[in-house]
Amino acid sequence: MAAPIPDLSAAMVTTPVPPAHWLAILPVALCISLGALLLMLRSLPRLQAWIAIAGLAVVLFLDAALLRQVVEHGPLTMVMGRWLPPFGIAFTVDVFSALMALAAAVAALSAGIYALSDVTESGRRYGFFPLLMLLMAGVTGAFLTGDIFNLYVWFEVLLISSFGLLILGSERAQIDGALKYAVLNLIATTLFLISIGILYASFGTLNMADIAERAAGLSGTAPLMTLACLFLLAFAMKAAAFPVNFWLPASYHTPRIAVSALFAGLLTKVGIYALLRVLVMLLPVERDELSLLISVVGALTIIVGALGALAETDLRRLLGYVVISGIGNMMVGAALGTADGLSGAVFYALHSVVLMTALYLVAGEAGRRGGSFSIAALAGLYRQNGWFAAISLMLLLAACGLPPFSGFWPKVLLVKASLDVGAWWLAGAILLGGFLLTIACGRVFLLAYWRPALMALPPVRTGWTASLPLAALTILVIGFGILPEQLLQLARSAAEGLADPSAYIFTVFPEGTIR
Amino acid sequence: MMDYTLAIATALLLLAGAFFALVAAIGILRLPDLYTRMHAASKAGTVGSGLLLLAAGIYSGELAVLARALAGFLFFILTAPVSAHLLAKAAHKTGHFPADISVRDDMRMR
Amino acid sequence: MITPAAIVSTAAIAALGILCVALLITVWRVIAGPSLPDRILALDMLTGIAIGFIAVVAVRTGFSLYIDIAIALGLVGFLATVAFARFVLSRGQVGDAGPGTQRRN
Amino acid sequence: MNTVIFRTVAPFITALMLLFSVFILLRGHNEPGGGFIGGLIAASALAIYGIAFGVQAVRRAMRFHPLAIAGFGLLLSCIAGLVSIFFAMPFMTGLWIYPVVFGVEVPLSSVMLFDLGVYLVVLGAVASIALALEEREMD
Amino acid sequence: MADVTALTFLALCLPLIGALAAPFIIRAFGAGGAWLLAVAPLLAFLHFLRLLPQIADGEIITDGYDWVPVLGLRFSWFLDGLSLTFALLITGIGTLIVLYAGGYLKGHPDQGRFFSFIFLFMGAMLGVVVSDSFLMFFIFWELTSITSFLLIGFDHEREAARRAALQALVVTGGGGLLLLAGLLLLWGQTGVAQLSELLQFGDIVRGSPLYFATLLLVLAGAFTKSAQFPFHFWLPNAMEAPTPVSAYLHSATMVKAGVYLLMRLNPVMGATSAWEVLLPIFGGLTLATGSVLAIRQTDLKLKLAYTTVSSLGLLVLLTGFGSDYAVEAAVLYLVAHSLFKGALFMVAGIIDHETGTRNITRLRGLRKAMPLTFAIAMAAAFSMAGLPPFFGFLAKEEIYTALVGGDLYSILATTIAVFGNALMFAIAFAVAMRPFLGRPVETPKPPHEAPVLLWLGPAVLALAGLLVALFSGVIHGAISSPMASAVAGIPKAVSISLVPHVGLPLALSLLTILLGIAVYWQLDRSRTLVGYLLHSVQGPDRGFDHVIAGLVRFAHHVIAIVQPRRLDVYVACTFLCVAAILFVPLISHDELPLGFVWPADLRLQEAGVMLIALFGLAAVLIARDRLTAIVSLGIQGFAVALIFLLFGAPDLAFTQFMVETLAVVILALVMTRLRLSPTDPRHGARRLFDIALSLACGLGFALLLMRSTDAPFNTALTDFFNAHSKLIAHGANVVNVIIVDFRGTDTLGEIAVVAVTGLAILALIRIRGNSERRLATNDPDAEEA
Amino acid sequence: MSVLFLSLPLAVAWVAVTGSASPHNFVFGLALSLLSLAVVREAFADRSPPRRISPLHILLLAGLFLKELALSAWRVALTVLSPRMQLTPGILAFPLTVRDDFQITLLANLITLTPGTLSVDVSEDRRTLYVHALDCADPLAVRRDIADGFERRIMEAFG
Amino acid sequence: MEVLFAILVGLFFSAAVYLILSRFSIRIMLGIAILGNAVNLLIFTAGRVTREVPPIIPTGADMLPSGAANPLPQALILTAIVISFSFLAFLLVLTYRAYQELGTDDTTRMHDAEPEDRSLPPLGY
Ligand code: NA
Ligand code: NA
Repeated sequence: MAAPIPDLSAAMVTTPVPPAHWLAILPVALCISLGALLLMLRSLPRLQAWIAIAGLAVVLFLDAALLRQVVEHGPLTMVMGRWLPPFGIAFTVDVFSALMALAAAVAALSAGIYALSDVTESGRRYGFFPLLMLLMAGVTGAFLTGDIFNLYVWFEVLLISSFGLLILGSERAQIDGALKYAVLNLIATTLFLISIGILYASFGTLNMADIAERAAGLSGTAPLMTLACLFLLAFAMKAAAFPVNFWLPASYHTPRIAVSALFAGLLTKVGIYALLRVLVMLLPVERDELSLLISVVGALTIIVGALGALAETDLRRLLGYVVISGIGNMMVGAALGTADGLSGAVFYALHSVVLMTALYLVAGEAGRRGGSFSIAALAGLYRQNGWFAAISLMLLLAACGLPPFSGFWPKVLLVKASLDVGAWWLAGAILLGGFLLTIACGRVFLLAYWRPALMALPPVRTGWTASLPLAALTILVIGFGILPEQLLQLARSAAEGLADPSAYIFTVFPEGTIR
Repeated sequence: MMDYTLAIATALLLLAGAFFALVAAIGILRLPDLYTRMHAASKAGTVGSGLLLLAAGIYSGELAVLARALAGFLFFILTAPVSAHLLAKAAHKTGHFPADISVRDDMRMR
Repeated sequence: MITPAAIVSTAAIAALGILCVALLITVWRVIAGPSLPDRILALDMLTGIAIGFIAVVAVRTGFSLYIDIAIALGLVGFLATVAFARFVLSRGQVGDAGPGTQRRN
Repeated sequence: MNTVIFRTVAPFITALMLLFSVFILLRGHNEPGGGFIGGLIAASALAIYGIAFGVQAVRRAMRFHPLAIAGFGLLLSCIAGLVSIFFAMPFMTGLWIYPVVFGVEVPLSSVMLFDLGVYLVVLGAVASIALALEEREMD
Repeated sequence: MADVTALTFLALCLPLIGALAAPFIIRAFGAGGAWLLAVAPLLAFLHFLRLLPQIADGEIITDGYDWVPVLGLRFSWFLDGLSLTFALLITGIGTLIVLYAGGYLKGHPDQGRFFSFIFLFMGAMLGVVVSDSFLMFFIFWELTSITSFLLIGFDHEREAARRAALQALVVTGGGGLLLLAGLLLLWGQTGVAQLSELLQFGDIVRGSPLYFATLLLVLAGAFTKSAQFPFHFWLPNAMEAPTPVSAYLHSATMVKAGVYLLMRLNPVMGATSAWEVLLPIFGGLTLATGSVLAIRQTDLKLKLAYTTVSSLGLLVLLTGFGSDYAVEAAVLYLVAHSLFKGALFMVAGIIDHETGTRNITRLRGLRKAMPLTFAIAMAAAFSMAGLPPFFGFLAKEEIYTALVGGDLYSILATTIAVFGNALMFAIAFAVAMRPFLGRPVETPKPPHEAPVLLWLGPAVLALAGLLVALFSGVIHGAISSPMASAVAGIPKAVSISLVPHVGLPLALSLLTILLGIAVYWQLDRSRTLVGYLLHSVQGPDRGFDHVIAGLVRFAHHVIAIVQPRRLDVYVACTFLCVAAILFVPLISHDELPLGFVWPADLRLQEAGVMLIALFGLAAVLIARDRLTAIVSLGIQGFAVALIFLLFGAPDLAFTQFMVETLAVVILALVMTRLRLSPTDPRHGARRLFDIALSLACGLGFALLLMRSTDAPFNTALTDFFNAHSKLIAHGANVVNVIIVDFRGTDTLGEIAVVAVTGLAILALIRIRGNSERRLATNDPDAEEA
Repeated sequence: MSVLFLSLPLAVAWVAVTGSASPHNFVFGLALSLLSLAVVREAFADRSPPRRISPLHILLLAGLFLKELALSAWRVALTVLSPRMQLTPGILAFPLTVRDDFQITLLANLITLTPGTLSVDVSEDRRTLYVHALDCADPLAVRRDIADGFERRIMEAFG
Repeated sequence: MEVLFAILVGLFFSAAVYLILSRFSIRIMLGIAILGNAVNLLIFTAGRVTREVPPIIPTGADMLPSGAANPLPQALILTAIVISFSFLAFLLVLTYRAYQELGTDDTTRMHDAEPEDRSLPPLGY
C-alpha cells in the first residue's frame, strides 16, 4: 500500500517521555493490574490480601513520589498513546490532584489493613481486595486524569467498585441501602455524563486544559450557565451535599466497617474534587455567579450534617452526617473561590479523608468492643481501654474542628475567608456547625465511653490490623494539627493552581505545540 | 448490462423481502392465537429477512460478503424453528392453549 | 435513463418504508399482547425485521459491513427468545399470576 | 430447557457463535466489531450452551472460572498499555510488529492485545453473570 | 546566661513533658511521685520569676519561632506585666496543686491519668496567657476547654460529672467559636495577627464599623469562659471535678482566662461606651447572682464556686468600669482572689477528704482535730473577707476607691459591690469558721489532720496572701504596677498599702463588714429565705438540659423531614433539583434556544424509526403490569439502534443491538425468579406530579441540547481523528481506533467496570445474609478452594 | 471423532466469511474451529456420527426444503392477506419413525419451516412429535404428508 | 436535524424520569435503562448529526471522506453504553436480590437500612 508518509510530529509527541512522567499513570495502572491479578487469584484469599496490601503500599509510595515531583517541578502531563493533546487522553497532575491521590492511598491502605481482620472469608472470596484495588484505580484515575470524559469513566469505575463493596455480605440492610445508593448515584453520574455531552456540544473538546482555555471565549454563545449548574448538581450529589445527600445516610452504615471507612474517606471527596476542578478551574466565571447558591448549599449542608449527627443513634450513621457536615465546609470554600477559601476547602478535603477513615475504624472497634453500634447501648469503653478512648476522643474533637487537630486549620481558613468577603452568615454557619458537632461528639464520648457499662466489658484485644492504621491516622490528624505548615502550603499551592490554571495549561500545551 | 441485472435482482429481492416481512407482521397482527401467529413469524419472517440479506450479499458484488449473507440466512433457518418450538412448548406447558377456533389439541390429552 | 443505482436506491427506500410499517405493526403486537408469549413472539419478530432493515441499509449505503451486524443480531436475538421461553416456562401460568409455576430442571 | 430439539442444535450454534465472535474480534480495527462485541457474542454462545446443558457443563467447558478469565483479560489490556514503558513511550502507545509466519506478513500490535483483553473481560464477566443467575435456579 | 528564648520555650513545654511522664512516674512512685512531678511547674515558675525584674522595668518580651509562616503565624510569646503575672500564678499555684493532688488522689487507680490531664491543662493555660498570635491564643484557649472537659468528667462513672463536663465543653467551647470569629475579624480589620502588634491598632479597631460585632464576639468568648451571667451556671456544676481541679481551674486560673482576655484587649477595645456599659452590666449582674446563689448552697465547694462567680463578675465590672483606679483594683483583686480562693477550695477538699462530707450543715467542731487546716482556712477567709492585714483588704480598698463617684452609674456599681462583698464576707467565714467551731458532730469519716501533701498548698497560698500584703511595696513594683500598666495600656503605679486612708472607701469597707456579719449571723435563715425566693425560678442550668434535649429532638425532627427514608421521595427531590437547575439559568441567563427549525429533509424511514422509538417508550409507560413493561423495554432500545444505524453509526447500532438484547436476557433471567403482584398503579395527585416533573425535566434537557447545538461546532478533534487513524494508528474504523488507541484509557476503565460488575454480581448472588451460607452443591469455588 | 468431522465445515465457513481462501487462513480457521468445538466437546461425546451420509440425498433434501420454504411463505401470505381467514388450526400428535436425536431435530425444524405446520414439542419418550397445523381438518393427511415427505428423505440422507 | 433529535432526547428523558419516580424498583430499573439511551442520544446529537455515512475509511483511501459521521461521540457513547449496561445488569440483580431478601419491590416498604421506627437517641448524659 503506497500510503503517503505521515507526518508523525503533527500527530504525536515525538520526544521520549521522561521516566518521572510515568508517575502520572503508574498508580492507576498498578491498581488495575493488581485488581485484575487478584480477580484471577480469587480462590487464594490469604495471598490476595497480602498482594493487595503490598500493592497499596507501593501505590502510596508512587503517589508520594508524584506529589514530590509536582511540587518540585510543577504540574506534569502524560499523554496516553503519545497523541498530541487535546486529541489523546492526557493525565495531567497538579498539586491538588497529587495531594488527593496521596490522601486516598493513605485511606485505602488503612482500610485495607483493617480489612485483614474485619472482612470475612466470604467477603474476601467474593472480591473485597480486587474491589478495593479497582476502587482505588477509579479514585486515583479520577484525581489524575486531565480529560473530562475520562474523569467520568473513572467515576464509574469507582462507583461500580463501591457497589460491589457495599453489598459484600448481602445483609438485608446492605441490600436496601445499596439500592438507594445505586439509584441515586447512578442519577448523579448520569447528570455528569449529560453535562459532558453538553460541554462537548459547546466546546468540541474534552481535554480540561483545552476547555479552561476556551471557556472565556464561549460565554454568550454557549449555555455555560446551565452547564455549570448541571455540573454543580451532579457533583453536589456525588459529594452528598444538602439537599441531595440522601444516599449517604441511607447506605454508609450498612457495609463492613472497613468498607464504610473507605467510603467515608474517598467517595464524597471525589465529588468535591470534581466540583473544584470543573467549577473553579474550567468555569470560573460561572462559578463566581453561582457563588451565592453554592454558599447557601454549603451552609445548609453544614447545619443539616451537624443536626444529623445530633439526631442519630447509630454511631455509623452519626459519622455519615459528620461526613456531610464536612462536605458543607468544602462547598463553602468552593463558593468563596478566594485563595483562603479554596485552600481551606482543599485542606478540609485532605483532613476529611484521613479523619473520616479513622473515625469509621473507631466506630468499628467500638462496635466490636461494646457489642453494638448504638450509642444507646454502647457504654464503658473508657474504662475498658484508655488508649482507645484517647484516640477516639482526639478524632471526635478533630471532627468538631477543635484545635490542636487537623480540622482546626481549614475551619480557620474558611471562617476567615468568609469574613474577609463579608459573608458573616457563612462564618456563622461554619461555627454553628462546629458547635453542634461538638455537642454531638461530646455526647458520643459521654454515652459510649464515659458512661459505665451495666456489666464491666471484658478486655478485648486490639489486633495490629486495627491499631496500626488507627494509630497512623491519628498521628496524621494530630501532626497536621500541630504542624500544619507543609500541608497548608500544599493546599495553598493547590488552590492557586485551581484559581490560575496557567501552569496546568502550559504542561498540556507547551508553546509550539500545534493546536 | 450486468449492472442492470444485478440491480434489478437486488431490487426484486429487496421488495420481496420487505413484502414477506410485512406479511409476517400482518400475520402477527391478524392471526387469532399465539400458535397461528408463530406460523407467520417463523416462515414469512425468516424468508423475508433472508431475502433482504441475500439482496445485500448480491449487491455488494463480493464473494465473501455473499458468503456471509448466506451464512446468516442459514443461521436463521437453523435457529428460527428452534426458538418457535421452545416458545410454543413453553406457552403450552404454562397454560396458554390454542384459541377456541382450534379443532384439536393432542398435547393437552397427555 | 434510470441508472442501476437509482433502481436499487428506489427499491431500498420502498423496502425501508415497508419495513417501517412492518415494525410498527409488530410493535403494536408487543404492546397489545395479550399474553406474554405473544409479546415475546412479537419481539422475536421485531429482531427479524430489524435484521432485514439492516440489510436494506447495507444496500442503500453500499457498506457491506452492516451484514455482520445483521448476523450478530440474529445470533443474539435467538438467545433472547430462548431466554424468554425459559422465562415463560418457569414463570407461570396464564395471567402471569399465582403460584402455578412448574420449576423445570 | 430439556428438549431434544434444543439440545441437539445448541452445541452447533454455540460453536458457530464462538467462531463468529473471533471473527468480529479480529476485524474490529477496520470495521464495526472489536473486543467488546466479540466478547458479548462469545458470552451469548456460552449462555445458549448453558441454557441447554446446564451451568456445570459451561463451567467444564470454560475450564477456568469466568472471573479469572475476566481478570486475565483486564491484566492483558493493562499490560498492553504498559509495554510501551520499555520503549520510552507513554502509556497505551500502540506498538506494531510485522512478523512473517510461513511467508505471510502478519501485523500484530499492542492494540490487538488490548482488544483481546477487552474480549476476554467481556466474555468472562458476562458469562459469570449469566452463570451466577442460572445457578440460583438449582438452589 | 542560657538562651532565654529556648528556656522560655522549654518552660512552656514543661507541663507537656509532665503530662507525658506522669503516668509512668505515678506507676513507679505512687502518690509520692507528686514531689517529683511538681518540679516541672516549679522550674517553669522559677524561669518566669527570673524574668520578673525585666518586666518590672517596663520591658516587654516577645519572642518565638516560626510556626505556620504561610499564615504569618509564629509560635511566639508576649510577656508583659499582665501575662507574666498570670504565668506566675499558673505555674506557682500549679506546683502547689500538683502536690495537693498527690495527697488528694492518693491510691486512686487513675491518678497518673489525672496528673496528665492537670499538666495538659497547665500547659494550655500557660499557652493562653503567653501567646502572642491570635490563633495560638485561640488554640490554647480551646485546649483549656477540652482539658477541663476531661477533668470535670474525671469521675466519669457519675452522671452528674458527665453532664457537668459536657456543659463546660459546650458553653466554653461554643463561646470559643464566637471568640474565634471575633479574633479573625480583628485580624481582618488590622491585618495583624499578633496581640503585641494589635496594641498599636486600638484606634483602628474602635473606629471600625465592625467594632460592635467584634466586641460582642469577643465578649461571648470571655463571658462564657469566665462564667458571666447568664453563662455562669456551668461553673458550679464543674465542682463535680476532684477538688484540686476546682481549686486550680475553676478558681485560680482557667475561669480567669476570660478576664485575662478582657484585660488584654482593654487597651485595644476598651474606653468605648459599649465596653463601659456592657462589661459593668454583665459583671454586676454576675456579682449579684453569684453572691445570692452562694448563700443558698450547703455544699462547701458549691458555696465557694458561686462566690467565684461573684468575684469574676466583680473583675469584669472593674475591667469595664473605665475609671483610673478600676484597673488597679481589678489587678489587685485578681491576684488576691487567686490566692485565697485556691486556698479555700483546697481547705474544702481537705475537709471532704478527711471527714467524708462537704455539707456545711453536717460539719461542726473540727478545730480540735484539724487545727492547722482551721488556721489556713481562717487566713484565707480573712483575705476573702477583705480584712487586714491580708491582700484582700488592699484589693477591696482599691475597689471602693475606684467605684466611688457621684453619678448614678457609680452609685449603682458601688451598691452592687458592697452587697456582693458583704455576702462574700459571710460565705468566707461560713466556709472557714462554721465547720470548725461548735461541738463536734458525727461525720462519715472520723476527722483528723491532713497529711503534708494536702496542707502544704493551701498553707503556702494563705501565707502568700499575708506576705504580699505586708510587703505590698515590693509586690506593687514587681507585679501590680506592671500588670496594671499592661491592662491600662499606659504606665500605672499602684501604691495602696495596709495603712488605711480614712475616707469613703474605708467607710464602705466597714459597711461591708457589718453587713457581712449580719448575714453570717443569720446564715441559715438567709439560706432559707433565698431558697424560698428562688423556689420557682428556672435557672439556666435546668435550661441546659432542656436545650440539649430540645436540640436533639429538633435535630431528630429535621432529619426525619430531610431524610424521609423513602427512595421515591429522594428521587423526586433530586429531579426537582434537576428541573430547577435547568430552567432557572436557561431563563435568567437567556440560554434558551435561538430558534426552532424543523428539519426539511426528514426521510420517511427516519421518521418511522423515531416513531417506533416513541411507541416503545409509550409501551413501557402505559404497561399496566411490570412484566409487560419489561418485555416492551426492548422496543425503544431497538429503535435507538436503528436510529444509530440510519445516522452513520454502525458500531453504535451493533453494540446497542447486542447490549439491548442481553439486557433483556438478563431481565428475563432475573424476572424468572420474582413473583410480582400483577399491578402497581400510580394514582391521582402523585401521578400528575410525576408527569409534570418528568415533562419538565425532559423539556429542560431538550431546550438545553437545542441551544448547545445551535452554535457552530469545533471539529478540531474530529478532523484529527479522521486524518490520522489510518495513516498513523493503522485502523480504518475510526470509531474503533478512538476506542482502543486515541482514547484507549477510557476503554481500560470501561472494561474494569465490566469486570467489576461480574464480580459484584457474583458476590451479590452468592453471599447470603447473616449466616453467610454458600451454595453447598453447585458452588464451583468450593472445588477451587 | 465427530468434533474433527465437524471442524471441516466450520473451517470452510470461516474461509467464506473472512473472504480469504489462502491456505494460511484455512489452517487458522481450522484451528479456531477446533478450539470452539473443544468448548462444546462434551455435547458430542456420547454421540456417534450418522452411520451413513448420502450427499446426493442431502442435496435432494435441501432442494425439497427450499421449495417447501418458499411455498410456505407464500401460503402464509395468502392466508394472512385474505379478507376472511378460514382456519381450522390444531395440535396433532405425529408418531415418529426416526429415532436418532439429530434426525428428530432435523425433522422437527423442517416441519416448522414448511407450509401450515409447526413443531411444538417432542414427547419424553421421543416417539411422538406434536405438530401445530393451520389446517387440522384432516389430521391423517397432515401426518401422511410429513411421513412421506421429510421423514423419508431424512432417513435416506442420514441413515 | 438536531432540533428533532433534541425533542426525541427530551421525550426519552421524560419517560425515564417518570419511570424512575416510581415506587417500584423494577420500574425504576426500566427508567434507568431508558435514561442510558437518552444520554447516548444526547451525546450523539451533541456531536451534530449526519446521515448514513459511517466513519469508516474506505479501502484505498487514507482519510475519511467529508460528510461522514463524527466518530468521537460514537466512541464516547460506546463506552457509555457498555458502562450503563454494566450498571443496569448490576441493578437488575440487586433488585432481584432485594426482592428475595426484603420480599418486595416496593421501595416504600423497604426499611432495613433506614428503619421506620426511629427512636430518639438517649437524651441523658
Ligand atoms: Na443501554
Ligand atoms: Na468499547
